[in-house]
Amino acid sequence: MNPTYAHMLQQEVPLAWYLLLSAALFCLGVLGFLIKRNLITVFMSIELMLNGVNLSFVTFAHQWHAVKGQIFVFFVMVVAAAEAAVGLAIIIAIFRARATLAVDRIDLMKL
Amino acid sequence: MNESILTLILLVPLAGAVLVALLPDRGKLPAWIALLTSLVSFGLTLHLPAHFVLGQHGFQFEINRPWIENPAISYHVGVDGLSLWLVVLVGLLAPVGVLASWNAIKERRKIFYSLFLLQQTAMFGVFLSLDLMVYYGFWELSLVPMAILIAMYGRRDGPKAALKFFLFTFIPSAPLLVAILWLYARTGTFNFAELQVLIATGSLPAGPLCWVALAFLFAFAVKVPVFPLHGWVADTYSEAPVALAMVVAGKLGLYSMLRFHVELFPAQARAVAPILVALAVIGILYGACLALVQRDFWRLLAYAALSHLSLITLGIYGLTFTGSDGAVFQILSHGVVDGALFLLLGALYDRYATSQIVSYGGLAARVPQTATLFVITALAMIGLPMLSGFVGEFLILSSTFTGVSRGWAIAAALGVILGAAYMLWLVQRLFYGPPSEMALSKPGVDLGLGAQAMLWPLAVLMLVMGLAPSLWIPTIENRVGTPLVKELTSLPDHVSTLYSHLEGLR
Amino acid sequence: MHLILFIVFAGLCLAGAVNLLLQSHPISSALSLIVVMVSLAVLYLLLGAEFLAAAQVIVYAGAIMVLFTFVVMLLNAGREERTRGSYAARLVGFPAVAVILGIIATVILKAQGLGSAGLRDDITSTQELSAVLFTKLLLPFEVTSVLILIAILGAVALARHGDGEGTPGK
Amino acid sequence: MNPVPDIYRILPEVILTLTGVLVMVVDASLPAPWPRRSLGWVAAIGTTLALWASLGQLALPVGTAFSATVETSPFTVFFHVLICGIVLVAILLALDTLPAKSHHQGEYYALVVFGAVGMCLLTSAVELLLVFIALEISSIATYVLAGYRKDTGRGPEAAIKYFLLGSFATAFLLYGIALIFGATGTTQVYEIARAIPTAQNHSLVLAALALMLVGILFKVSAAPFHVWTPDVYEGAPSPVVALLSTAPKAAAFALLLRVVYEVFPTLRSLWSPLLWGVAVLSMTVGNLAALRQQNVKRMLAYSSIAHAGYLLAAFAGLGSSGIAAASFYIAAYAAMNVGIFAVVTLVSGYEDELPLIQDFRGLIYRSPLLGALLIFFLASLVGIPFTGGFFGKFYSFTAAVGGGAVWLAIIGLLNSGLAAAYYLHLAFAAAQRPVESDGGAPVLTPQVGVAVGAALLFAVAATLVLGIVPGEVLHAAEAGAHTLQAPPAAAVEPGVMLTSQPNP
Amino acid sequence: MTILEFFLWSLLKVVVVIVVFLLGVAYTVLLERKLVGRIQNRWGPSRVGWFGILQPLVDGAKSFLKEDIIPTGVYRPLYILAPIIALSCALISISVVPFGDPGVTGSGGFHFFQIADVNVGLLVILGITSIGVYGIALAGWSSNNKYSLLGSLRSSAQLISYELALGLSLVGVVMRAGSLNLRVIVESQAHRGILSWNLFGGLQFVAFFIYLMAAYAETNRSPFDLPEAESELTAGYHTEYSSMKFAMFFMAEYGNMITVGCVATLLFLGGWTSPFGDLIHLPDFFLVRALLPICWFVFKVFTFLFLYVWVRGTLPRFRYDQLMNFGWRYLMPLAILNIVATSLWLAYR
Repeated sequence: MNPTYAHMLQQEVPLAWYLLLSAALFCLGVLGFLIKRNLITVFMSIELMLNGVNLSFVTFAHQWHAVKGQIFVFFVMVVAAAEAAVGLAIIIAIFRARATLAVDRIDLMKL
Repeated sequence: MNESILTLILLVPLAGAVLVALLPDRGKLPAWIALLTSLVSFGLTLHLPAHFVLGQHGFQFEINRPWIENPAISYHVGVDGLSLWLVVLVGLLAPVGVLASWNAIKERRKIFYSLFLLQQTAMFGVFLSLDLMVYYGFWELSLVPMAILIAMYGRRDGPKAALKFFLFTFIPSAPLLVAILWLYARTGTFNFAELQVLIATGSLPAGPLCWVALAFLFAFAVKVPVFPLHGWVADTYSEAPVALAMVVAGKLGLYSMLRFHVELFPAQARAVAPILVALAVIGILYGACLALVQRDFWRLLAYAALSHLSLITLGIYGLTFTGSDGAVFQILSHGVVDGALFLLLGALYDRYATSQIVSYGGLAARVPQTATLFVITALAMIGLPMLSGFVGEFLILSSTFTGVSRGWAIAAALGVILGAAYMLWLVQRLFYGPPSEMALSKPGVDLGLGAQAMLWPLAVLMLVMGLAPSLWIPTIENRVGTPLVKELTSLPDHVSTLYSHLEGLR
Repeated sequence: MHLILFIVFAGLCLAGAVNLLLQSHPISSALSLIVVMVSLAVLYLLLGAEFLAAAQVIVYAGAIMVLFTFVVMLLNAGREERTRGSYAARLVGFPAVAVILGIIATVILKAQGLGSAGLRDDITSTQELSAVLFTKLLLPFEVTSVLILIAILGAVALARHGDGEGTPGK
Repeated sequence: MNPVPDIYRILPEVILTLTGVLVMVVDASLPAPWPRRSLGWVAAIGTTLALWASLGQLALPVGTAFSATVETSPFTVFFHVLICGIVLVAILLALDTLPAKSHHQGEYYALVVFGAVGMCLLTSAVELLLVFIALEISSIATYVLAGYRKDTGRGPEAAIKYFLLGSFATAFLLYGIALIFGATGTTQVYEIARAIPTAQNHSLVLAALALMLVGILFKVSAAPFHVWTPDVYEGAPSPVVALLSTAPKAAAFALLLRVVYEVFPTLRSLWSPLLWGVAVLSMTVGNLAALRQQNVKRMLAYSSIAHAGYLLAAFAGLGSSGIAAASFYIAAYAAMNVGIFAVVTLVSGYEDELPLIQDFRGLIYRSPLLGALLIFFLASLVGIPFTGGFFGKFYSFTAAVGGGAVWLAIIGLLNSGLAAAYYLHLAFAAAQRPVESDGGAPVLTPQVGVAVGAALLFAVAATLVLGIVPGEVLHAAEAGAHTLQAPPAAAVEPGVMLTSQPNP
Repeated sequence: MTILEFFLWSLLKVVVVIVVFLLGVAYTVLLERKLVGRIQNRWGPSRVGWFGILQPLVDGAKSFLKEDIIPTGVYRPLYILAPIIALSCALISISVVPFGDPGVTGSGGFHFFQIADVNVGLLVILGITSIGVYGIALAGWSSNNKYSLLGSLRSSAQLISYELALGLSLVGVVMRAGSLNLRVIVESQAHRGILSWNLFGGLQFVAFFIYLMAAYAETNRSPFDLPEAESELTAGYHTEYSSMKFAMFFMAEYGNMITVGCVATLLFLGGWTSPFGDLIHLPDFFLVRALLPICWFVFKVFTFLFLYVWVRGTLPRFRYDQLMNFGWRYLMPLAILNIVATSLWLAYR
């Protein structure tokens, strides 16, 4: 890379910031899981959590120069895809049976 | 034979139970198998007194085989004077119980007899096992068939009574198990004899040991039951099938108290003895009073049992040598007498399908055999001299009088008198006086041959026990805990006089 | 440069995530999530995970979220209703989440030797990635096939109509 | 070098996978109207083979394969055999109870078998990546199975609850893994264990432990992470519940054992009180809630939460005694729980026609065999001696007392006394004389077929064996416990380590 | 080269490429209309300018000037966002395409003929293409019209399904080149001209066939143009769109076609390299070195586009279930087989 503009690229970001961002995403996901009232958005919140975790993995992979962290993320993606397929299939099944996606209406079985 | 006899005693009813379970439920087939099995096992139990060596210290017919390595549980069984006759008693009551249910149980005979025999096994197990875990196992196991049968054949609300019975006896066994586990964690053994020595030599911390002993006592006290813990008794007695009730009543708890509380934790037992004596006396009076006012004869019997069992508890926790002799003897006597009473009342219940005392009256003329036997049994229960109840009661009361406290002894004697009152009143209300409507409306069918074949021998046994207690007493004294108990209290003179008198009867 | 990019995309990320929670329409939430994912892809790039960045876009944004929007569209899910339950969840949820966040943040801020990331850091090449993937982590990779198989199988089994139903839906 | 070919170390998984593929392919290629029932037998045979193969693994020296991602040891074999056994029974159960006209049978068996692959791998994985994937395999399989009764509305509902909460938990587990990776730079279990004492950021390790525990405790449905259990058990078809209340739980407990005893043994002072609390909470909450249930499956669901509590009590045990006790308990729990759900399946029917406790009234009169079995399994759940349940609790609490947690044992045993109340409520309802005038409602008399008979026989035999001669199984559990305690020193060749020191 | 110069140069590249690309789009439309006209034995546009050469410009002006109708009942934000997504995705993906010989560089290794040289260029294209789905999906959904929704559902399903086959068909090529970098992939087929092209020398004709099919489906082109099947769905997802928004979809579609053509060229047809390879030595002028590859590239792309139009003019439309079956049951397994075969072959070599 050309040294003349290299200095502009020197500014570095502490990895802790990335980790904080990841924690924030994770917690927002948890929050979403708790407060969202639509099955699909609840599921999305879980995806958000997973994304938060992924960022942690990548950051740590960067810190340790360990490729494993990145591969882990790759697998998480695969798993998330599989989960999405199954989860959405379940959601469709629910919709067929109950014609609603509201969390509070999914209450056939309560005390 | 001597080595494997205890194993055989345990296995025969179990094998019978499995056999009954596997064969088809056709007609009286299960009943026949059960009868056969119980007779065989009774025969086997008779082997024990026949070959019991008097004067030999320690357990006899002992088997000690490792079963599970970790924790070190071993199949350790054996008998001494304490358990010997109890085993025989259980053996004796088994065929009686089968016969008692011969006609009373009409459906699902297979399950009934299978569970009955399982119950038999569990009871043998309790009396025989000398490994704390094995003992605990049989102790818990003895609950199950009883509870299920109460639920299945309960007279009115079986499940409720069964649940009550089960929970009352099961929950206290939780601390018992923890206590056993604690002992194991401290000593590394479940062996009764080893533990006895370890505890006696004071190698365990006293503070926790006190709690451990209490946990043991608590479990047994509920099972006996001792006064404030008797909530389950009335329901269980009035719901349980006759055969079960007569087999189980009281024996397990009392035996356990003697063996696993007094013998295992003598010091701790001494510490709590005064309280128990007090509770026992209260139990005697309370039971007797309640029995007086019952309208249902099963419940009356239940409270009578509470009263009698409390008396035995008094004998045990008087911690006198004679007292515990009397207690053991009284357990045997009560087993026989109570059994007979259950049979007779069961017969009445079968005929007339009610347990309300009011409905009866003036039956003596219609069912003379029943009446006669009932009177004999009632007298035995009251403790009429020459009958079995007398010996035990006398030993207990006198030892309490001399060795513990006169006040308690007098109070207990009062309870015994009350006992005479309710029993005789019951006899009067059932069999004498003007015949009731029900007695008139139904044909008076007297005892069948089978019932007679059971009851007369029992009656004779009551007589023999009353006349010749010395047939039993020496063996009973030949028990492991004896020296330990002896140290606690020296024999007062007049008791030894009485004792020699009893000896002389032989 | 790195700093600027980080701030921009981290901000986008957070904004997207918050928007996901605030939007009441599932499809808006889904779009917010896509924004989060794409911004994350950029962040991965900043951390030198080039392959992952691409995979993030393809798999997450391009496949998973398409599936989500697809289902939202298919079921025509409307706005979510706010109910008592959700308020209760908020009552418990906010403090709980705040605690979790607080703990993790403290842990991260206390952590030492985390280092930093700059534009001149090495980029992990796909070769390096696959070298580890196909040697050290061969078994997990192979096992993933079972995972995918099971997902397909499951999705088919669930999405198919039940045995008794001749007609779709009710 | 490792003289054992790597494939031997995953042979059971391979066999299961092949079975699953075979079932799937045959199912897809059969014409639609053909019955699929025989596929169940294929699956059963495959599972049996896998079970046999796992037993064969005992002959292998303890060690890892595939670059230290998977391990074979008595510990893994114990759980493999257990899981294969459960799956076998579940398949046999399904053979007779799935609706005959179902075209989904092939998928069902394939899912069960594939799920078993995940569960087995979960117990033998020593690489957190593999752990994660295996966990997902087993979870996804069970999510789908839980929603198998699509036409009732309850099925999908159970599935979605299970799915959402399960994924939620997985995210926590995953975050924990991420943090432990951040603290140590690796995800290999032994390497982590070695690196933790010298880890620079100890607080990261602590956070990781906490998050991983949350994730795993969700999976084993311990309170306060149990909310999904009752709904899922109620909504899922009973044959599935027989499976999902035992096998995935067993696998998750194996994972928990591995995590706490092998990854974080140095943090014992931290997780031990934590699990103490969870254990007490689980048993108490489970039992109290179960007391007021009218639905049998819900009741059993709460009971399974309570059992998770008893099981967690074993974790108070020091060293290998705790592990052995926990392993044994899992086996005992699995045997009786599979058994009772098999009975419930037969009595309630696949569609849960008779779900309530009062519907079980007089069962012993309707069908003596089922009634007796129900009572037998309930007795085992109560913890009556000479049944597996007794020794399970016994070992668990022995371990707890041995580890100094006397109060835990007392609370546990009192709880089991409390639990007796609701178990016996059901047992006595079954023993009670049936009401004569039932209003003409047709009461089904369940038929016990060959497959179900075999399944019940297995369950009864296992429960009895564990209750009367637990020695052998306990030996196996102890052998496993010892291997879990001592991580093989040369698990990874140092030259191949891909991790390096962190940035200065 | 300073950072400022770098930015300026890059900006210039972007502007030029976009302008050329859009022109390309416009004339692809013309090409299609003319060709289809010929195939159907008519003239096609011929009035505006010489042979209708100004037709695209007029069309553009027309759509620009028409009234922009936003129907009531649409979900406005997404309705407006959708065409923007569609078009920008179509435009962005061209950014990693090397359209000339990258050996010709400026000072500091500056590439003239590629906006960005990314190591995972191929993945970038795939990624952006996959994002493009949103444009269509959201358009259909936000229009609040049944036809639109059905069209967009069909379209999304179709895109998701064929993306798999598309991606898998490229794996063989990637394996051969050992890289995801488009430049490297092209260079790996440079030397023996047509013989080293992946299509022929690389024995990837099966992959090419799969790619072709999947590409048609991905761009919603005939014979897979179900999402906009007029006879069933009016105009599919863009039924409710008019004027410039409609034009944006239009441009996106043709832009995608060009991108797909570019990828095909790069991956299978040797990119900018001459089909004669090293056989013919060209004079070493800078202009020749710089421009001739671009010509080759453009020629190949237009050949590919010609194929598109030819197919459209010839083949009837699939039915929806046939479409899905074809994708999942034939193309997918075939692609996997191709991967297996290629890897075996590579291992054997």
